[in-house]
Amino acid sequence: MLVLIPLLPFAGFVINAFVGRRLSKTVSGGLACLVMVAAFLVAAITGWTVISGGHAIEQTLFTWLPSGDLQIPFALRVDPLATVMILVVTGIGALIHVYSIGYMHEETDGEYARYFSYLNLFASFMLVLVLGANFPVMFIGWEGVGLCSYLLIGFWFRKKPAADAGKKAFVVNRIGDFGFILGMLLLFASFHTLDFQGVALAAAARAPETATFGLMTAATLLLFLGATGKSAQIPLYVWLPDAMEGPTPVSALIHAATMVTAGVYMIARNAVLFSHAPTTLAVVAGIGVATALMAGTIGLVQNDIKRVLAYSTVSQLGYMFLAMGMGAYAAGIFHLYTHAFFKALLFLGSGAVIHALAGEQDLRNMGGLKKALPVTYWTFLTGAIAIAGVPPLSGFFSKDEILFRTFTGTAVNGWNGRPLLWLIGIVTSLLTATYMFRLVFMAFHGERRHDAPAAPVRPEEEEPGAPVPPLPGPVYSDLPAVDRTHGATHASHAHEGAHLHDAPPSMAIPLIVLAIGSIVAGFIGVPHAIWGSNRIETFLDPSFEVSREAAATEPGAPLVDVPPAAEPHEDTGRELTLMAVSTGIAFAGIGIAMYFWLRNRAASDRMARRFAALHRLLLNKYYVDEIYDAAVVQPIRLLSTSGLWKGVDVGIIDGAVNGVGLSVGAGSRGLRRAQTGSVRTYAASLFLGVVLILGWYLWR
Amino acid sequence: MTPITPYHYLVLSAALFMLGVIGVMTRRNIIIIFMSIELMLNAVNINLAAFSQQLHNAVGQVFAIFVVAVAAAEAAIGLGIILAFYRNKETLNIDEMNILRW
Amino acid sequence: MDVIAFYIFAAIAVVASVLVVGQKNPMHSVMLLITSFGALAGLYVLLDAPFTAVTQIIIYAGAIMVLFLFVVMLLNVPREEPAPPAVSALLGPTGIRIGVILSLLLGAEIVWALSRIGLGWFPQDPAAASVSSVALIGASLFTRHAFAFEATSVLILVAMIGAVVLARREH
Amino acid sequence: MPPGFSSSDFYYLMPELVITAGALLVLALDVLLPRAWERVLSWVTVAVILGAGLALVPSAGQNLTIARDLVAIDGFATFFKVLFLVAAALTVLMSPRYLTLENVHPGEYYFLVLCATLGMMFMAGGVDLITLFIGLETMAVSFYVLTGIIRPNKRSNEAAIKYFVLGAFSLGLLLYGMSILYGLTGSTHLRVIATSLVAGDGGLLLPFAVMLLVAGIGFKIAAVPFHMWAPDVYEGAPTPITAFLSVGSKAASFAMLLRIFVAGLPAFRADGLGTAWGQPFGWGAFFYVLAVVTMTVGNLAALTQGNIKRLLAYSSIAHAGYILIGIVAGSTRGVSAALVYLMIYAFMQLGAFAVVVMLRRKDIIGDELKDLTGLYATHPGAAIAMLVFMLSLGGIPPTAGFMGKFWVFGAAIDAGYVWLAVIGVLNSAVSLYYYIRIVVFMWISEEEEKSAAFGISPAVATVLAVTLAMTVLLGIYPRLLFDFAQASAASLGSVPSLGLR
Repeated sequence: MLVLIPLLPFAGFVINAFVGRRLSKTVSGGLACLVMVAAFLVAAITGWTVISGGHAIEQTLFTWLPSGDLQIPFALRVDPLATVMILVVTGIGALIHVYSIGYMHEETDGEYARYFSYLNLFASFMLVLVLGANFPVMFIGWEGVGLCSYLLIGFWFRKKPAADAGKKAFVVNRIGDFGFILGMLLLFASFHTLDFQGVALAAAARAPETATFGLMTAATLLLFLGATGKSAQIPLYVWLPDAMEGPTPVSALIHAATMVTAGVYMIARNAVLFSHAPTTLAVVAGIGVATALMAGTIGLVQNDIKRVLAYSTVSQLGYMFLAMGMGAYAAGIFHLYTHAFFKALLFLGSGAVIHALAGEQDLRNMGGLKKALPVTYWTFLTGAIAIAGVPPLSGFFSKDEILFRTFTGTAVNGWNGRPLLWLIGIVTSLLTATYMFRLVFMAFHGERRHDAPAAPVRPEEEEPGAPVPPLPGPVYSDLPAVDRTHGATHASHAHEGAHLHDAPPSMAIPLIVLAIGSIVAGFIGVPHAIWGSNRIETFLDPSFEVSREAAATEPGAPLVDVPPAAEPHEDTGRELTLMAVSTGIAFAGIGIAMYFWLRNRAASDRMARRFAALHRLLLNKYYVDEIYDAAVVQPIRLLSTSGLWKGVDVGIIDGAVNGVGLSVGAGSRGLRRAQTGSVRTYAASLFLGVVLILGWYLWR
Repeated sequence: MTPITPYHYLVLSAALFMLGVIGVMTRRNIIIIFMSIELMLNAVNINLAAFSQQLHNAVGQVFAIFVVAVAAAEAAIGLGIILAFYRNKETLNIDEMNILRW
Repeated sequence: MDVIAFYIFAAIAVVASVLVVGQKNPMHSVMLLITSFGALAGLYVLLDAPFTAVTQIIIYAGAIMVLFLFVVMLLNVPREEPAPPAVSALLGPTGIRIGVILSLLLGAEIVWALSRIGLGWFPQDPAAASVSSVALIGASLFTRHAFAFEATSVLILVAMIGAVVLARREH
Repeated sequence: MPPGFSSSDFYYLMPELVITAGALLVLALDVLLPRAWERVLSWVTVAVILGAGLALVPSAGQNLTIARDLVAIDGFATFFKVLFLVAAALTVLMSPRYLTLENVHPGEYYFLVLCATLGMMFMAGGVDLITLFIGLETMAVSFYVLTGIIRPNKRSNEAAIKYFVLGAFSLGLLLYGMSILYGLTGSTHLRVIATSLVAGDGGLLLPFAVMLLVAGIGFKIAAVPFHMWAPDVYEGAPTPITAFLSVGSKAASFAMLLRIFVAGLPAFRADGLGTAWGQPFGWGAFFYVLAVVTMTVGNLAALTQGNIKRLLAYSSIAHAGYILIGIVAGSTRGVSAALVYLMIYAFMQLGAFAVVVMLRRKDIIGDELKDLTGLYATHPGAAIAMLVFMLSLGGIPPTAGFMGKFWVFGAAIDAGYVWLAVIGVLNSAVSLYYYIRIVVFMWISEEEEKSAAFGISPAVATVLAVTLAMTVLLGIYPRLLFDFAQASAASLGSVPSLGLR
């Protein structure tokens, strides 16, 4: 039963991948949606069983990694935490599949099928990630979604930025995976199990590493490195904004609602382990809140509609990590869940705008779309209100819960920085409301504009004029560069200005459904302070403790209690105050946006001029790419050009990640130069090995 | 005069071995390189025969005979390869073998 | 007597080998190599290994070196050719110098290794009989090492077929 | 009956005998059959290999030595023989069309493939230095000829010469090491060597000999810095031979390495004379360094390659590094991890090369990355198979490659070599980059000029199907392989004595 959930999308992938080119768009798209809906139904039934039964369902398919006493089964498990996730993945996934039918209709049959096969494959892997009962099974999904994300970002691989973005995402995620695998191996070596429950039990049997830097701290830090890669946190967040080069529904599904939350999910999944490593939790909280603030400020000045949303995603993910770091796992997952609704909605809405404007993504070239695109406008507005945190929409409840928990929890490692974290959170909340409504006002209100300076055409980057050996650059650079943007295909329809059309039904319906979701999704988590019952928290909490049945089977293991979550009933008064503050902040943010970008646009320009340095700093994303470039790329380039590889022209590459690629590439080329083709060189190398090893031995 | 011990033979064989290695490393003519390799194999045989005598153990000589057999097989194949190469490129210069590189 | 014979044969072998490596003309190298092998055969006799000595003369100096001679004459390239233009610093004289340095380094290491062990270190088995008899070696080859012997026949067959495959002219 | 043998010897030597007889049969058929019947030869060869596989059945579960203590029939040998036979059969299956295109005479080709397999089997079974080295030479000489078998092709010639000269050079080093080992112990039998050698014996001569053995075998497994022949030879050799070389020859050399070092020189794993970087000094430390350098150099050099065969050559160098990790770990678990890795590697590597073989067309050599362009459009099945092989080589679950890496790194961590595992993980992270590059090329569709469609011969399709199935199957259900490898690793070094000296 459980296995059906990932298997259904996988079947869709197989059919679309192998025979998709021969199917018409209706069939291949319809099939892809159908399997997702079916998966959603199965997930719903499963979820209902979990909710009503109150305990986890487990299905072991077979023993996967057997070796003596170490058995790792291929097992799937649904507990409350996983229930929430599978519902989000299949539900929102199905909606986005439906949306894609309309959005991608310009593609050729083959490309269309390819797109849907990737999308189905992604859903399948994401479900494996969520359902896996142990680390290796989760890792299958973890790697799989990364692969799909990479394929989908580079879907229009003839577009150079898309290809570069795919490459960047790939490399950054490999750094994260490196941490994940090492963390996993470390746990395996010390706990001799990789089952999540087993790890939780083993961790619970140890004393929390409060002041010491021990095994669990090391393992959790490594796992967290993996999470920062997948969930775009400092310092590995740089790939996500670039990932917006992919098709918009992909941004909605993978880079907003599901895949990027995998890091959060993974931490929540190992809540007991992380709770026993307070140092890591402090790091998680710090990174989370720093990322939230930084991405929020960058989002304030970006002009590309999708990039604003991308930074907003990074920022909201920061909130979730803040919750994880505070030990408020349920609150974090609650936010993950509501965020999936409104962020998917916002992305799909922006997709509808881009679709209507024939590929235009620059906010400065928008405006006044309210009348032409009513459905898009109203749904988008709903999403914006939800993310801004205006009650009673969903974003308010989840965000408020995180901020409340941040403010009230116990001290971390003896350091009580909670008020500070809360303050930063509140500031970020203000920023969120501001940049979201800036976006709404710039895109939908006022008059249609064409302000954007023409994008400077980047000179065609030439292949390094290498001497003898052909030096294909990294992954994509030696592909034929054919410009075929989404916009270009739309432009042929000449939607220019006169008759903008609103989203077609296949796109409108998902928008409306998601808008409704964004409004009501929060009601399952209404806090006690305002006469709610916070059902989601009571539902999720068992997932974050050592399961009683599992503990019972291991009599020797003393139960060390997880630090108790703060009692929600205690300070109703304080909670209400905080709630009022954050509501006020949300309205303040909207007000600021209204002042600068609706009433008085000149003021915003004045502000930009007055704080020109700050504005430039934000516009250039804190120069992080440039800093990485200066710190990593340039020294290496200097080294590599100065002497050793003088003849090798080094390509012009931007960004830190590419810097790593560059240094590695230079090393690679150096090694190739050593491969002279001369037998004598080879014999010398062989002999060098002999002399060195013997010399080493004798020297000792 | 000190009697001859395996030590002397070891020194001799090491000398021949080094000469062979130097030949491989410095010469351009494939046939001479090949002869240098034969020199290395003979150094091995000296070792084996010397040890065999020292240990009163026939295995060393048997080993040496196998080495000779293998050397013969290698010579046949090696010269065949050299011949085939020469037919294509009209050279025995090992430095001109450089289609395959980088 | 033995001592003098050893030094004479060893000197011949080493000098001839130096000349093999140092010769410009491959033909001379072949001749010198045969000389060196002859000297080695003498050493085998000193080492109580008459059968190995005979093998050395018949197979090595006789068969294998004649094959070399044959190829050298067939291809008729008497002189070492000049180096082609170097495409990399690792080719050309630098490369050769590196090779020589490496070889000398290994030589130094071997000398060091040898200097650390005593002359009489090697284990001895006084109970065993002398191994000089051809019969003993024959018995060893055909009983104890019969498997390896048979396996060698496959090797020789491969070499034969391989040589035919490689040297055959296209038709 | 020859005095060296008994009848049970023949019983257990049946696989070798079948292969020898089969090789002669192929040679005879080649002369007797008319030209038009050439295609039959490949099927005869496959049948011979299958027959040898059947003849291997009695060896299962045995643990004894035969032929006067020269050959072991144990789980270890059986494991490798299975691997060689599988590799040989798949190599033969991917050859026929390639041979026709290259105008190579098939009779000698199949004969030599069988003889190379025979040599490998000697290497897996040999417990005596002489047997091992005769096996090694049988294999090597066959490969020298096979590499250069496309006589009119300059690349093939050059590859053969390079392989031969360097191979003979490394043989010289190996034999010199073996001769010293003999001098120190008075025997060529590994068990006698193991029992009579104590750490510290022979002063500096023992490490000298060990180092020469490391170099000689390191050459065959293409470990850095003894690896430089590999890219050139892999590129120049006929593609099916490249596949066989990178799988069979490498596995056989690893078998020999394990035999010599684990079964023959356990005392020198750590010689008790001190430590280097916290590790006891000995061949364990040598291989530690080799593993690190091999992985790193192999992966780095592969990054900028444009030729698929060269790229796979560097990748295969890197994989030798991963396998060495298992050997450094040294425990039964480490050795069994190395065996598992070798088997998995065989399937994925052969599969990848089968795709390259498929790309060889009339006027297209098909070994450049660009030749892969549009493969997904023309041959989606082959492209998806290649995708799986690449993911597997890169170590992505749930493919078999992940299993292999997981077990090797796990064994290393278990044995306390945490940093080695870290470097390994880092390397496999880097390696995925160039594997994905291959995939990217396949997925580009060229609408303008549709690359001329070319057929896949049923034989190559079979190879792809088998390797793909095994790559997936061993990733999802590796239990049988693990058990097999574990039993095989346990049998290494536990060969019962016959009291011979």
